[in-house]
Amino acid sequence: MTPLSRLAGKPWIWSWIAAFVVWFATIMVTGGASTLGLSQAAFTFAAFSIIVGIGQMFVITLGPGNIDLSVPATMTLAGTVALKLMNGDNGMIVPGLLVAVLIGLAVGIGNYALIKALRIPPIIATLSMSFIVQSAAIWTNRGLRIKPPSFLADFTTSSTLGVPNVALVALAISLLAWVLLEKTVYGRWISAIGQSMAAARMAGIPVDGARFVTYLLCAVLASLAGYLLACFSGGAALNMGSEYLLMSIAVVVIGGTAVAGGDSNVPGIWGASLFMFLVVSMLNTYGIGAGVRLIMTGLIIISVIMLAGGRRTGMR
Amino acid sequence: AAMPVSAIADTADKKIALSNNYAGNSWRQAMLTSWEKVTGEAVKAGVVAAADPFTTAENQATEQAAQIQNMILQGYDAIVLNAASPTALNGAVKEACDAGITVVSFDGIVTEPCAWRIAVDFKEMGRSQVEYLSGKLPDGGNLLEIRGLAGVFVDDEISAGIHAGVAEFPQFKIVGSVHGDWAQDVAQKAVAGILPSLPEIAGVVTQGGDGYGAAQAIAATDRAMPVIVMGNREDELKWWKEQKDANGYETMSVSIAPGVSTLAFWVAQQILDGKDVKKDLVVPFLRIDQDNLEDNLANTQAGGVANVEYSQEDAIKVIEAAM
Amino acid sequence: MRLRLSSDAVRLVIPALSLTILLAAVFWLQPRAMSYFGLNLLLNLAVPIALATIAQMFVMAVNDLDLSIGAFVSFVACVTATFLRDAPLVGTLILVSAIGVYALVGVVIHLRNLPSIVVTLGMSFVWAGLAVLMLPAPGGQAPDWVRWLMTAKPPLMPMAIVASIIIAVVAHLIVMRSSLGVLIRGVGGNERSVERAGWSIVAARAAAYGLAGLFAVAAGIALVGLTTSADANIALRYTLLSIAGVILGGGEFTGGRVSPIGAVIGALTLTLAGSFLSFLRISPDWQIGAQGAILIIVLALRLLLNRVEKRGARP
Amino acid sequence: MAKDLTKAVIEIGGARVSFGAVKALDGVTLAVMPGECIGLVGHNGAGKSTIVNVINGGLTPQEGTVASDGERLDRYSITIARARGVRCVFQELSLSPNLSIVENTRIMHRELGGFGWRGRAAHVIEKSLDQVFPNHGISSSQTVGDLSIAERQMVEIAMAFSDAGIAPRLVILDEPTSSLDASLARQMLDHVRRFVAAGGSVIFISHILHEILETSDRIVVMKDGRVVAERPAAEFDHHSLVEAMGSVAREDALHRSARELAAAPVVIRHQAAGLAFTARQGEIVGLAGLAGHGQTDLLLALHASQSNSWWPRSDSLVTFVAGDRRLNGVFELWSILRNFSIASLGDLSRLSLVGTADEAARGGEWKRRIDIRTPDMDNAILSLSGGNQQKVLFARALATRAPVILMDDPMRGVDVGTKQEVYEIIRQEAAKGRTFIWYSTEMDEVRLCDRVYVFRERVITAELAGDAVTEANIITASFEVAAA
Ligand SMILES: Nc1ncnc2c1ncn2[C@@H]1O[C@H](COP(=O)(O)OP(=O)(O)OP(=O)(O)O)[C@@H](O)[C@H]1O
Ligand SMILES: Nc1ncnc2c1ncn2[C@@H]1O[C@H](COP(=O)(O)OP(=O)(O)OP(=O)(O)O)[C@@H](O)[C@H]1O
Ligand SMILES: [Mg+2]
Ligand SMILES: [Mg+2]
Repeated sequence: MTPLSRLAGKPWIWSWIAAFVVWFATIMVTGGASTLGLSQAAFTFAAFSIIVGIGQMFVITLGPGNIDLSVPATMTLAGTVALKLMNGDNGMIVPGLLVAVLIGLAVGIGNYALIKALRIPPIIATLSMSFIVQSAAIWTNRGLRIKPPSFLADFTTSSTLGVPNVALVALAISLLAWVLLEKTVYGRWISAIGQSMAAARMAGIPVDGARFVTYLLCAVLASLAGYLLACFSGGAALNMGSEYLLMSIAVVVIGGTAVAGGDSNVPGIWGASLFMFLVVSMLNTYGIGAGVRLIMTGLIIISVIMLAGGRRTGMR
Repeated sequence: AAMPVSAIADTADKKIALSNNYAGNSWRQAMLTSWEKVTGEAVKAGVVAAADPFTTAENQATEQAAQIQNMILQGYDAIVLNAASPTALNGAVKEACDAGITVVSFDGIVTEPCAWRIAVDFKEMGRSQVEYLSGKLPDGGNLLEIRGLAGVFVDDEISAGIHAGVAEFPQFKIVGSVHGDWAQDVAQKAVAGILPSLPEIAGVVTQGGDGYGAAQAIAATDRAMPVIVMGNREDELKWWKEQKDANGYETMSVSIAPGVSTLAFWVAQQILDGKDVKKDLVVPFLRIDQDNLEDNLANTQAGGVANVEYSQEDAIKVIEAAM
Repeated sequence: MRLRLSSDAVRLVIPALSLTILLAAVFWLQPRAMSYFGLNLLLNLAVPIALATIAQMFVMAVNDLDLSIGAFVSFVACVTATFLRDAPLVGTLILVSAIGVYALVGVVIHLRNLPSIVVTLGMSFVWAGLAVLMLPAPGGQAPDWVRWLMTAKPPLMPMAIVASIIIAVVAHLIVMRSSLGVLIRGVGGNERSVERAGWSIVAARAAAYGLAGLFAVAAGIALVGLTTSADANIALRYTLLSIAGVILGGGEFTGGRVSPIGAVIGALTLTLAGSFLSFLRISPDWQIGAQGAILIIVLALRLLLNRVEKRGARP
Repeated sequence: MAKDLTKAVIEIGGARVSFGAVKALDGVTLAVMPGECIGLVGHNGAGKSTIVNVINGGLTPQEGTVASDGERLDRYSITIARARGVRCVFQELSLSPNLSIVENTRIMHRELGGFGWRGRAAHVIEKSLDQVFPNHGISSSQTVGDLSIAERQMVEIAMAFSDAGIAPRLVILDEPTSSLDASLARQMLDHVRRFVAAGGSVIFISHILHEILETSDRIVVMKDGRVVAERPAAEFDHHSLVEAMGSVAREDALHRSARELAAAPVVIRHQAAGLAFTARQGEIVGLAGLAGHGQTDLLLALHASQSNSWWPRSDSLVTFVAGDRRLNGVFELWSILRNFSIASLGDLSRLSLVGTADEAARGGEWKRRIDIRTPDMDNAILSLSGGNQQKVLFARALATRAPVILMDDPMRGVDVGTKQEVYEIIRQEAAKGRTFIWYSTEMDEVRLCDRVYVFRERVITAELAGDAVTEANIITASFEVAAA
């Protein structure tokens, strides 16, 4: 196998190619003058999709039917409560972060409790949970926008050596996720569970423990993303997560993770997140109206998956 | 305020419901808060028997239609409605009218003829932004337009107004248009994505709720800050104030006041009271300028939206003005 | 021989019981609902949801998931309120080709062995874009015959119930009784063996998607009949609702286990749950949360009844 | 029949099939005459299932010809094969579990369509079931998913012999008896003889050699994708057949060594309805009785009682060897190595990071020990033949440190040579103190056990130990109602 054909066999390569093509088409409009600006913007905004996408990927790896629809509500609640607690005070950054993580943990526990104790299919369990979480967010401060502490606001909006700080955070999380998936026993477990829950149980895998941790992880990553996004955009809004519902799923599947579970990959999430941001930017840049823009977005998604398609069986 | 005795006599046993399709932003939350505050007092004073607010779980016309149908069953005498769609609720609204219920729509109005409409001239709201800019920037320049949610009536109206304004003042040119979905973070993201490819921008025309996001996105680059028309959110006003103090930044801010829900409440009460009210009423939008910025900022709740609440007298005035 | 409930029958008992309990609760809270007029108001918006749920069920029967149903129904609603009224021929042509596109999506998914979730996610953008192009702002008007159909007042039972029964029966005949239905469910149950028996899986999948398109078109038309006009976002939430409806009705994500009657019941249950909540008058802050709570309760009921059933099965 | 009896129903000439580097078929020629039963044997991965797939039209050989009734068929396919009366019972479940038996019949017989097909389909399958398995007790309206494995296999067999317009002429049975107990297998074999006597043809694949020897007219032995022997069945006996397959026959392997274990400590016990179940250290405990009478349930209960689904246990008491590998054995996306190591990751990891070098070394060791036929343990698990997949599951369990091994009829589809090796390993491990709890549908295996519990209607009705473990005793106990 030549290195090139080996590369072509990687499921994540297509999302990267797509992101690159779209990026190139966008910077060509200005003859390359927008290269740096666009790249920085892309990495900044992709970072949030990456963080929630990784959480969603872990859940999707658990097999058919596993999906977390409570991601947007969790982001909103974590952002709202953390910012309210910090109330713009730089000294409260750590407690704020802890509260965000705690909220993630609570939502994760709630989600898995519904799935396990009440046997509700995850898609409905997390949807129901998201309604409750959203209500809790409304109830806590009725949508008032509180400013983040100045240190956090500066940190999330600035760059280190030209790389946006949020992208660095996403990179660190991605590396951890990669190690977790590829190198640890836990990674093997969730991949096994995704392929066959019955077989995983008989092989002695603590199925409930592993699934529980996965739902926790997803919710905590969502709350972390909510915390960062609220600081980045200058305050939490009640609708700030809504975009990330479809986004978190889209970046996982476009990134080459098997929708049927058992096979996940981290690099693809980066490609897909960059792609999803860039495709909107490109169509906006070309001045394409909302209708045509939506159609093109859809067709591009389908083309990417067609190019990457023809996968192994059992991946539907 | 002293209530006219007749009003108490005629509507004291009437029940009014608020049908709301969305609660997910600060504007809607302010709208609900104003409603609760004003109607709470009215119920306590015995003007009406009940004024219950209802919000759908999702911002969808179908869900709101079901909500209205439920209100019919619950026996409300009037429904005050902020509609998800000007036309898609017509079926349900017609059913309500047929059941003898008074329907008053505001902000998001409905086209069904049997309902009352308290409308804001959204087109004018868009046009006035360009008009303002033409005063500030006589030489014109490039504009960036931030739109709302595609396919929604308000978005289309304001945008049409903006384009009409540009036709009126041809020194301006819209060089980019993005959808910010009326959300700060979405607007920020969309602006950041298109900004690198745009020429110099003289002004940003918006629909409300997205000015701060645009400012954030532009501040992240090394561009000069254009004139961004704001949308009455407290964080926008505060940012404007900071800029004004630092470098004399000038702009204006315009939006519909969330308290218009209370106007709709009083109008519904007046109709139930037997007043003859014209089907189409107009309320002015709430505009903040350079000189009244501080006053408005002081009156706006931290993190909230600049607001005006209406009293029964205000409503009567609006009704009579339309006659 | 001991009377043994088949697993299909059990699948149906549970949703039916949940619906009954919910209906009783609604009647108790709001006795006014217990009339011809009240039932119609309570349930008429369930008709398009039931149709969309059946559409989703066809796709789920072949182990796929359709994330584009909401956008597609919106698209159909836009076509109905514009072309189908002004130029019925063109409108019909558009709808027929839309069903064709649906079938084509099934073919593409099968031939290229693609994950249905991604393809239909992409298609949802396409349908939404077409709808926005057609109706940039809400508007249009329902054709008169559609309006007439949806507001008809049949004797004895309100239209909403008559329509639900017709939908359930027709879908049952197609899915559970016809050869095509068996083939579609067979593909969901064991694709390889259906192929080994000499059937064309592509054709089966195309048929499943085509039928889904057909029912989704009916959903869009019915919806416009109730709302009188359309907008590009009118039915976006049908995607999740339809999935929830299939599950509530005893269907499963994989294995071709679906129940059309259950799906219609599931759609009715979801609609009723919303009404039940408005009758409860919860504080506005928690109204959204209560929707989640009620979904949880209804599904927990399913578990409870499942338990009872299991205990009964093993003496 | 007016047809010329010398013309083969199906004739495969010089078929070659390779999957990548693996030559699954290396020039196989096989002719099936009307009125004969061909026994097809060979080690796991010899190519038996592949030739079956060629005959039923599911696989086009890269080289070679297919002819039928003296006529060469250039475009052979599943549809053509079925039209010519070729039917197949596959090892893996090939019914749709969500459909009823009647509906599955509809799927299998494309010609059944039209109004009122349900009645006709029910008639077709019931008639066939009654013929093959008299007193089967299966109702054709039942959903297949509600049937036991044995019942499903019965339905599949009946399906293959059923006639809904196109009469079956050649029925291929790929290990059809693997989940059937002796009496059901007997009924099926009798039906095969009746079918053949009436002029039909059968290809019968099995690793249970006495079934092959007594049922076939002609035996074809395959090895590494080639036919290595082809003679009338009468010319083979058990010994020579095993030799032809390339394994060394070890008569002694089928004898149980008498051991005294009454003093050994009890390691696991279980009380359900009927007699109590206990197993001692170093003991091989058999679970016998008719198929699907609760043996698997006991194994699952034992497993569930000893495992924690919330927290990993490094010192688990039990491990499990699946019999239904598609359902609860194999991880289909993974390599052989990963499939092998999943149960012993605790031993192979440090700080919960998997030591890949250790993993590969351990995998290589077991590949040798149990002879997994693959060039590379990193190949996909699905590239292995069914029997070899089963060996991987065996290795998975044996490589753990669990003292008790639960086996759910694990030798389904394992060839004779391998079986002998596995028996030997079990014996050695038991001698070292490991306990085996072994459900088997094969009498030969049950007889290897130190002690046997016999099940009937989900209840343990008898316990046989030592010299009492005989075929006669087991069969008697299987059909008797509990004496208690
Ligand atoms: N689809 C495939 N891809 C790769 N290799 C395959 C495939 N199918 C079969 N093989 C290989 O071809 C060879 C023959 O396999 P086959 O299934 O015919 O064996 P078999 O004789 O049926 O064995 P068993 O007794 O275990 O069922 C094996 O080495 C197997 O690994
Ligand atoms: N998806 C797949 N990818 C690769 N090879 C496969 C796949 N499915 C089946 N095979 C191979 O095809 C051959 C036939 O498979 P099948 O499951 O029918 O085996 P079998 O011989 O009937 O089962 P068993 O051997 O238990 O006796 C096997 O060699 C198997 O490895
Ligand atoms: Mg085989
Ligand atoms: Mg085999």
